[in-house]
Amino acid sequence: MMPDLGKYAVAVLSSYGVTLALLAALVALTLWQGRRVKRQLEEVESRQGQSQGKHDG
Amino acid sequence: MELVVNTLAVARGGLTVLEGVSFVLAPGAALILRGPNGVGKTTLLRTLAGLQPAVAGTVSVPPESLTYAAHADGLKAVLTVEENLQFWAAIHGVGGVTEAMAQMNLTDLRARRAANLSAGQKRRLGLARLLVTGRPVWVLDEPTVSLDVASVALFAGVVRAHLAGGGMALIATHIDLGLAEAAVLDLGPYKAKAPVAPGGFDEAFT
Amino acid sequence: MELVVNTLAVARGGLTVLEGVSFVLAPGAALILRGPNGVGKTTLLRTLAGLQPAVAGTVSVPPESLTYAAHADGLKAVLTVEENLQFWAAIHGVGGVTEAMAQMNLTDLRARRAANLSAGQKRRLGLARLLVTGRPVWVLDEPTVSLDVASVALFAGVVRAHLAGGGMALIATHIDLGLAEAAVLDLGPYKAKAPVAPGGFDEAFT
Amino acid sequence: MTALLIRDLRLAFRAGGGFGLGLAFFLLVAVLVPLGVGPEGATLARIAPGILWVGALLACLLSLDRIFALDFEDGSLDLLATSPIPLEGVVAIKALAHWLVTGLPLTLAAPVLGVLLNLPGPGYLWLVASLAVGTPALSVIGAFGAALTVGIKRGGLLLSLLVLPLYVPTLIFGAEVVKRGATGAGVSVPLLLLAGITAGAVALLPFAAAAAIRVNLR
Amino acid sequence: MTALLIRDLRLAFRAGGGFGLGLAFFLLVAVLVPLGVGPEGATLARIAPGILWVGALLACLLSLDRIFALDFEDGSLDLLATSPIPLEGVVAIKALAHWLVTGLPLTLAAPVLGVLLNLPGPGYLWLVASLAVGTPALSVIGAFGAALTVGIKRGGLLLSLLVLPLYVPTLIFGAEVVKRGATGAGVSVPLLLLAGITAGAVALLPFAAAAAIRVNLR
Amino acid sequence: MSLWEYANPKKFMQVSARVLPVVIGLAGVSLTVGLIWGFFLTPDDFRQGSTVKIIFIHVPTAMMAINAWVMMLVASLIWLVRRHHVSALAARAAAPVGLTFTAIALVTGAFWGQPMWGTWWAWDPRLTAFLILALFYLGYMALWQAVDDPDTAADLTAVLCMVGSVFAVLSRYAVKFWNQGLHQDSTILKVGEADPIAPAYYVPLVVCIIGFVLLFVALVLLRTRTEIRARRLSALLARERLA
Ligand code: HEM
Ligand SMILES: Nc1ncnc2c1ncn2[C@@H]1O[C@H](COP(=O)(O)OP(=O)(O)OP(=O)(O)O)[C@@H](O)[C@H]1O
Ligand SMILES: Nc1ncnc2c1ncn2[C@@H]1O[C@H](COP(=O)(O)OP(=O)(O)OP(=O)(O)O)[C@@H](O)[C@H]1O
Ligand SMILES: [Mg+2]
Ligand SMILES: [Mg+2]
Repeated sequence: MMPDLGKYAVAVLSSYGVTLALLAALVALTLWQGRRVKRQLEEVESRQGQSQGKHDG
Repeated sequence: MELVVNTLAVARGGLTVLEGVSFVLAPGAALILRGPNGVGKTTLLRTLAGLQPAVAGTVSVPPESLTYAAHADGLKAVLTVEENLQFWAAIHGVGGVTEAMAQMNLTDLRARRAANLSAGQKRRLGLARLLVTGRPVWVLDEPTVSLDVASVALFAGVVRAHLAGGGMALIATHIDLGLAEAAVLDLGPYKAKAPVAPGGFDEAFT
Repeated sequence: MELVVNTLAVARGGLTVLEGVSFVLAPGAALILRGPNGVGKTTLLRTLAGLQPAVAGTVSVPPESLTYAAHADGLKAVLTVEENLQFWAAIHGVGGVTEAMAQMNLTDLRARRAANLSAGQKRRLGLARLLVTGRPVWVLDEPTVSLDVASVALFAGVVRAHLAGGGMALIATHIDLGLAEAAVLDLGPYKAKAPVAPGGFDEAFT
Repeated sequence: MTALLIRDLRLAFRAGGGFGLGLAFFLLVAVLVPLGVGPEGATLARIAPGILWVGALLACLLSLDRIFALDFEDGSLDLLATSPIPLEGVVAIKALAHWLVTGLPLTLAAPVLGVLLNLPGPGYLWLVASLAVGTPALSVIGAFGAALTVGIKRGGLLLSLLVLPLYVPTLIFGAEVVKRGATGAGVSVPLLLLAGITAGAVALLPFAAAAAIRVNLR
Repeated sequence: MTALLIRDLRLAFRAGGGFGLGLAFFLLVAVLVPLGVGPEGATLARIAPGILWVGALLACLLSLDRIFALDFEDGSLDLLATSPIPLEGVVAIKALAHWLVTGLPLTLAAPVLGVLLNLPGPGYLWLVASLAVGTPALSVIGAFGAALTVGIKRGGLLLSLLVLPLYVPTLIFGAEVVKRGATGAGVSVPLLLLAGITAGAVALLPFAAAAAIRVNLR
Repeated sequence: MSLWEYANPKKFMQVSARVLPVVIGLAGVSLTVGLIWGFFLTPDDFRQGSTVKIIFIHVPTAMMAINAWVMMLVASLIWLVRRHHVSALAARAAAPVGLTFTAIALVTGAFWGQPMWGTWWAWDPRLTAFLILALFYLGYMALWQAVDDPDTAADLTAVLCMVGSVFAVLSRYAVKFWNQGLHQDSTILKVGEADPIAPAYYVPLVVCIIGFVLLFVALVLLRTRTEIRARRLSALLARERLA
């Protein structure tokens, strides 16, 4: 399955590796921040008892 | 030549703190703003001075007729009393430095560098600056902080003379200035009811 | 445990401004310093706090029993009200942050960053710091600047409670604090006669 | 306007005002680099144009936070903003004052430091010329950066971060002029580009800076 | 004491506190030098150790004025001086906080910047080692300089001027370690000297700095 | 109903909630297909060997790094002119995404440059402008961080964004201006001209480009939603304190 990358294997594999790692970090950060802020917001809204209905998405 | 404030609302830190403030200041009149700490006096005065935008309402005043004096006096520590005043006089294109020093009892200190003044002396210098702007409307935020009793009386006299010359003054203060003739506006009733964040961030997203 | 000041002379900018100041402050007592702008109140208080050396005379007070509060409050703009107080409490190894906030009416503002306080609110926070130092002698330079009437009364109450607990207070101020029981010392008479530079530079070169 | 210029110059020359310190920093960079890099003449001669320009740029950079921050802290900026002088004029004057206090002395002192770094003979003329043409851009760009960060306490490093990328083109062409000049090659293309950057910056950035100050004063 | 350390670190990490900006400046120097000097790999490799050390030193230098000046301006320093903590302890803690916020990140980031400057392979290890050993000295010496200039408004450049000469030995030995390391020569002598400087500075300078602060508070 | 209604936070939350799943799905599919196709199913180039596979990452991320800045510029201008808070927050939300793409393009370019040009890095005009763009991303984010007041921060960063656009433009067109340097000129858009890119690489490359565009859109939408919620959160907290 694995293609033969020849003498450039290191360059190609590290490129793909770094890319996937950076993208994964960015996505994880985005989701984590999103969850955290959403949770805090819901907490405050319920505390203030004024959230009219459920949140979208 | 009048300062007309009409249903003004002002915000600090993205929240409206005062709303519905209206008053008219005619030549020769002074208005004293009162209100507990944090009600929004400083915010209101900065808005009037044009340093920050109003949330709602209007301020109508001829351009370049206002001058503002706040806690920070705009003094340069390494310049002398006289040099400090001369600079502001030159910026506004008017003279009167010597008389201003005489009026605020600074003549003896004229060659002293501002860094070497006491808190009250600095304040007197900051107030003397008003006299060399040639502007008719004075907007003052707690002008008598650090002043002793004699200096407060001196300053009240200066304000009175300014009013007599057709000037106007808007003064936020917690202490009594001895300006009996001035009207008083208590800002307490104008406190914004439910402060609303701009941009619709306050309405619930259902 | 007494603060004894004996024929003290203090200098600012190389010139003696006050001389022959003597007083004793016993536990439970407060002393109010008065005097016109520039007489040397700030200089005197800084000398007592040990921040600058005296020209002549002595100050006798147990070590680490004084705390000083001046115009600059030592607040960090990016820390919240509570964090600011917690820091000073930790430095002095005492607790009481919550009570201090309650006493100075700051509980509602506890999570607000100091940068977002109004002038008077900042001042209240600066004064609340006194309560978390655990020090008996308070040396205060114009503590009520920017405070509204209600806050001045609140602060007078706090001082009174401190005195009742055996504390002492030395307060320089121009306005009336409503502390009727406190003794008043007018510094006017102690003004240095012919200001003399310390170190004998005045006589030497005849 | 002249009152403002005079005041700014006076403040710079009074004690603690910062005149001469930019120069001193420039000198120190010119001294430190041979210490760090080692004393071989050929290497030094090769890197001299670049290092001199980098040194001038850093010296400029370090004094930028004085342009507006002092006036902001003591309230003068509020008062200047409500004064009859347009804020764009204030920015331009302050950038000019900064140049007179920093860029001009650097330009004049550069040849001396060239000796320390073993700059080849023909380079001196072009060193002075390129600095004379390029340093005004440094001051104006710097004033823009200072205006952006004026409300931030000790924003010095943030200021550097914002301003340095903007300094890069000036640096590249300035150093290029000196490098070509030192080897006797033609310098007109980079010199013209340098002049173009300066002209563009002087014409446009005061407006952006005035807008940033207005925002920061709110 | 830990309360002070925690506060200083917290202040550094909050908005506008300056964490990461030293790093950014270091990056910028590493970027600017090739731009000014020109892109030939061999020249860059030769000067890389020196430039990296000069860059780290300047990045440190720029953040020095934050050590005491902010606390002086808002009155905290007066209050700390009258607090139960000895002033020497305050100085030491603040120098430590400065190192954690500046020196440590610089050390960790240096290898990446070595790439930009084409540093030869074996140099990387010694670059990190020399910075790890040398940057504490930079922070302590800097704290001393900051204490001397604490009363002066925006004394940043004066501070640089005072501190840079004191930084010279650190710079020389630090760069020497990297240079020798990059060429495979023995590094123990300069590394030991570097460690000696750090140990001496850490042991003595807090006392001098505390004395300077006491004088400046009068 | 005008277009501007989408700039209302509430409306934006509603619409983005509906659009997001679709965008995320499409982005996932096209990225998976494109990258797998590019990595496993393309032949080696006769000159570049297997390094040609880097093209499927390098080119889309480099393009999106520049496009992200352009998007931030547009959003900033909308904020400055119409003062719609959502657009300011969208610009803020896009910056970390753009920075990540820039970093990826830099790293993959460096890994590609080592075998192709014999060096990790060269100070060629396009590369230099691109590095400056990366620094601008850093400065932009640092400025947002450093300013407390959200409107002030939005205004200041918008001004900075306008100035930084010079370098976004340069990193795309510097090759044309100077006509020197190692890095190649645009070839992607010149299909049909002489020396076009071989179709065996072209098709998966286009799929990858589409994938990265969609990924960018998805991430920006997600992050903008977070920013909006954070603003609402701080507004509610402030109201609570003032009440
Ligand atoms: C660190 C080194 C590199 C950087 C910073 C870099 C940066 C860039 C940038 C900014 C673009 C332009 C994207 C656009 O205009 O939308 C680009 C495109 C491209 N790069 Fe690189 N690059 C690097 C190395 C390389 C190498 C070594 C190669 C191949 C030998 C390469 C091949 C390409 C190709 C084929 C394109 C597409 C050009 C087009 O058709 O628009 N790059 N790169
Ligand atoms: N960033 C912010 N976020 C929320 N509230 C803020 C912010 N900044 C200031 N405030 C609040 O805005 C209100 C108005 O402040 P302002 O300084 O105008 O009051 P003031 O009337 O001048 O008070 P003082 O008499 O104490 O000077 C205060 O309650 C203050 O706490
Ligand atoms: N460097 C200096 N050289 C000469 N005189 C100085 C110098 N610095 C301060 N002074 C003077 O020392 C005196 C004492 O100042 P101080 O600040 O102690 O006064 P104060 O009583 O606190 O006044 P205020 O009520 O205005 O705060 C003032 O008259 C001041 O002008
Ligand atoms: Mg106020
Ligand atoms: Mg005083």
